[in-house]
Amino acid sequence: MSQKPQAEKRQAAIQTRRSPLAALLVRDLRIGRRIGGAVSMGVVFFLCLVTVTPFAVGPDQALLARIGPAILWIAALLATLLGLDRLFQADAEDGSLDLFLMSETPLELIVVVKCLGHWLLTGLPLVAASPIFGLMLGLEPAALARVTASLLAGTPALTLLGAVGAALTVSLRRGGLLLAVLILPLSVPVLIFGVAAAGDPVVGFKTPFLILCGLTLAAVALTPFAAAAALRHAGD
Amino acid sequence: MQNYANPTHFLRLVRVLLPVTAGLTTGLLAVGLYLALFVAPADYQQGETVRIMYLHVPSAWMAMFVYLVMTSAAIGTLVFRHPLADVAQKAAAPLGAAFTFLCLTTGSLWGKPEWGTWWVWDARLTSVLVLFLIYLGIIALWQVIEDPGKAARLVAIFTLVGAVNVPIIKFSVDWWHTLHQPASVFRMGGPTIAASMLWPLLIMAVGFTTLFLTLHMLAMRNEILRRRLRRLSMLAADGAAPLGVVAEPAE
Amino acid sequence: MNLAAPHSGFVIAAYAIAFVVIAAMVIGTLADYRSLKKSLERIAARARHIGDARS
Amino acid sequence: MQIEASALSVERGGRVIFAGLGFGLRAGEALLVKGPNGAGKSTLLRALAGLLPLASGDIRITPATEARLDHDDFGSIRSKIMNVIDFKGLERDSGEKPGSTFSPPALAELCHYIGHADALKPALTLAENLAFYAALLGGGEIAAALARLGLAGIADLPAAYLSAGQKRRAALARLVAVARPIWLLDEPLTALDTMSQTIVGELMREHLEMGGLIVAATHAPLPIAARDLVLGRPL
Repeated sequence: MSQKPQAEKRQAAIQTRRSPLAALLVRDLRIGRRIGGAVSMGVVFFLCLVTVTPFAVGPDQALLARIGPAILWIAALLATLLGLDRLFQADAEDGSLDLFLMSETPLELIVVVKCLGHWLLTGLPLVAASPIFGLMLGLEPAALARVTASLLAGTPALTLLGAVGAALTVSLRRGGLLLAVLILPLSVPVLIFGVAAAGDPVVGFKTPFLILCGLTLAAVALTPFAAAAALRHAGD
Repeated sequence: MQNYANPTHFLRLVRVLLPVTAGLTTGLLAVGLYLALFVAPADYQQGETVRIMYLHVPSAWMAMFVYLVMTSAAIGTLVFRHPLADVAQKAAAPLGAAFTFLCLTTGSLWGKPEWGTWWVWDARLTSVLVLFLIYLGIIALWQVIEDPGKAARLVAIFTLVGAVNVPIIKFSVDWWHTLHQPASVFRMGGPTIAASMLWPLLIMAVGFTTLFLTLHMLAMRNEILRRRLRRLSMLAADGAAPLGVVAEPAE
Repeated sequence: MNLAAPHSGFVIAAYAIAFVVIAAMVIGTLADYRSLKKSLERIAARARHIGDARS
Repeated sequence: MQIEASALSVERGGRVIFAGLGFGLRAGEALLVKGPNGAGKSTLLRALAGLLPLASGDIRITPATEARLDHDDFGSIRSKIMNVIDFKGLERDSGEKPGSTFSPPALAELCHYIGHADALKPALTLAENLAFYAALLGGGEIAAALARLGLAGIADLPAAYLSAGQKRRAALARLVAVARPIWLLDEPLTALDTMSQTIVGELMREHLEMGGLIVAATHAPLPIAARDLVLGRPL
């Protein structure tokens, strides 16, 4: 960062310590692993939604196989958004957020790393579980692969969008429902292209999948700024 | 512009402008309604139902226009920290939601005779429905955050996120719609429209716009008074409401 | 406007709803204004009262 | 280095917490913020830390003058202070303009803030908690910091099992682990026993001797020489 000769001594010191962002990722993953519930709860909720849907639409195998990708996507959407309200709240309550703000690391990057940690803990297990749940809905192997790929590409965008809602509702005690109300309309594009990539026979896989990847990239590029701005204003 | 940052100046401006816009609105809507209901011809395809268009299209226009107003107010809040910007933003949200609701219900009433069902997942209606949900989210966010200054900044951020998202939603809903309903459905309005229909439509649209401006000014005035009341109540609760405070304009 | 036309009921309903929504907006805003004015006057009277008591 | 704060005022929720507040603080000096509950002590510290927006006023940080630098022998913290300033590229313009102004975010990077919350994650051990903050806030030796506050023996226990006093000491260990010139301490001695209070007192004195600055809000007297800033009731 600095080109001054005096800074060279510092450089050695910097290299011996971990970068702040890596330390944050390790910390979040460690907390997730120790508490445990975070990882399994999302998948269990996902399973519950997949289980409940056939009771609503009937046990017709053909119908379930046809709407299976949509069911998996709705379940992933809800499982992602409902687990997000604590993303920044825990840090805001115990004072860690204040220290994030006082770090030299930009808050935007901290937001991205928090989202990455959360996605690894909750989004990735959903993606990994989706082929198994897809089998329960009678999906073909090709459809299973498409659903899994589309969830892999799309769930990061959902986590990032949800992070904006989590940052906006960080100071509210019961912000979970409001988060969903705020973010569900905004996640319509991801849902449309995700489901289309997952299982639309007409349009094929490539076009919607590429658009889905574009949406995720756009979310990576834009939402951290909104979430960080909201976090800066939430303190007062 | 900075001059009107002072709410007292703004309230004075409202007193001057209000009769003008209110009168303009009444006139425009009266003429527009007359033209729409009695002068404009019935459509050869849709019959009398086409007259719903004179409500539906202006309210769809307002749904977008109000969001545009809120987006500029959000920029005013976040970038310029203009004290009236968050008042404008808060006052606009329920009005935008009302116009959007009107757009949806008139669309539904138009759809029943035309399409045979009360609701069709038509691309335009669906986009407007998502916009309606965003309005409701904004109103909910205003309601749950107690401190108006903080609420204003958070709502402004959400409004901007929504503003970036609305075109993407529009694009994806259009894409989704062509995917699922390739058959051509008759759309309201359209590029070619007879002058006898265009004039009532334009007049109604302008009338709706001035109606919004009038209501927006009234709602902003209410919001300024509400904040003044809040401040005075807080002073009274502190046991420190000196005589002069009441005469002092709100900040 | 031909009232006897097949779907004129829908047209009337649409205009009625528009009337109700717009009237609700106008009346709601004006009622809000009146109640705010009243509250402000009450708090002003209160402040005067306290001021009288002090002097 | 010195802090010059003038005409500070903070509003929260339309309520003026304090207005027209100013103070100056030079290297090696401490300021004790006093006042009744609700006078805005914590608010002032949070505003200085850049965690709350100022309604008006500004905070200036001036690096130490050349003369002062020549005479002082460089303690480790002092050299770090200068490094931080150097790192921010402030020394560059100090030639023509001695009083460079920090914007609040940069100021936040020079400060330690110890608030009411200890910012410890119950699932992580003390050492893990501190190592994370050391990495986040700018690096340093955590073993020495833990030893200094008498936490070396329990460093591998999850924070959930610690007493309030131990948690407080763990938060204060950040001050030792990461060198930052300005300490903003909100009730630093809460929940501490007499012995820990003595240790913290020593830490503060050392920090001041090395040219650091302390702004502390407290009801209890601090074991250091400090000027007082008394806040009254708002309005």
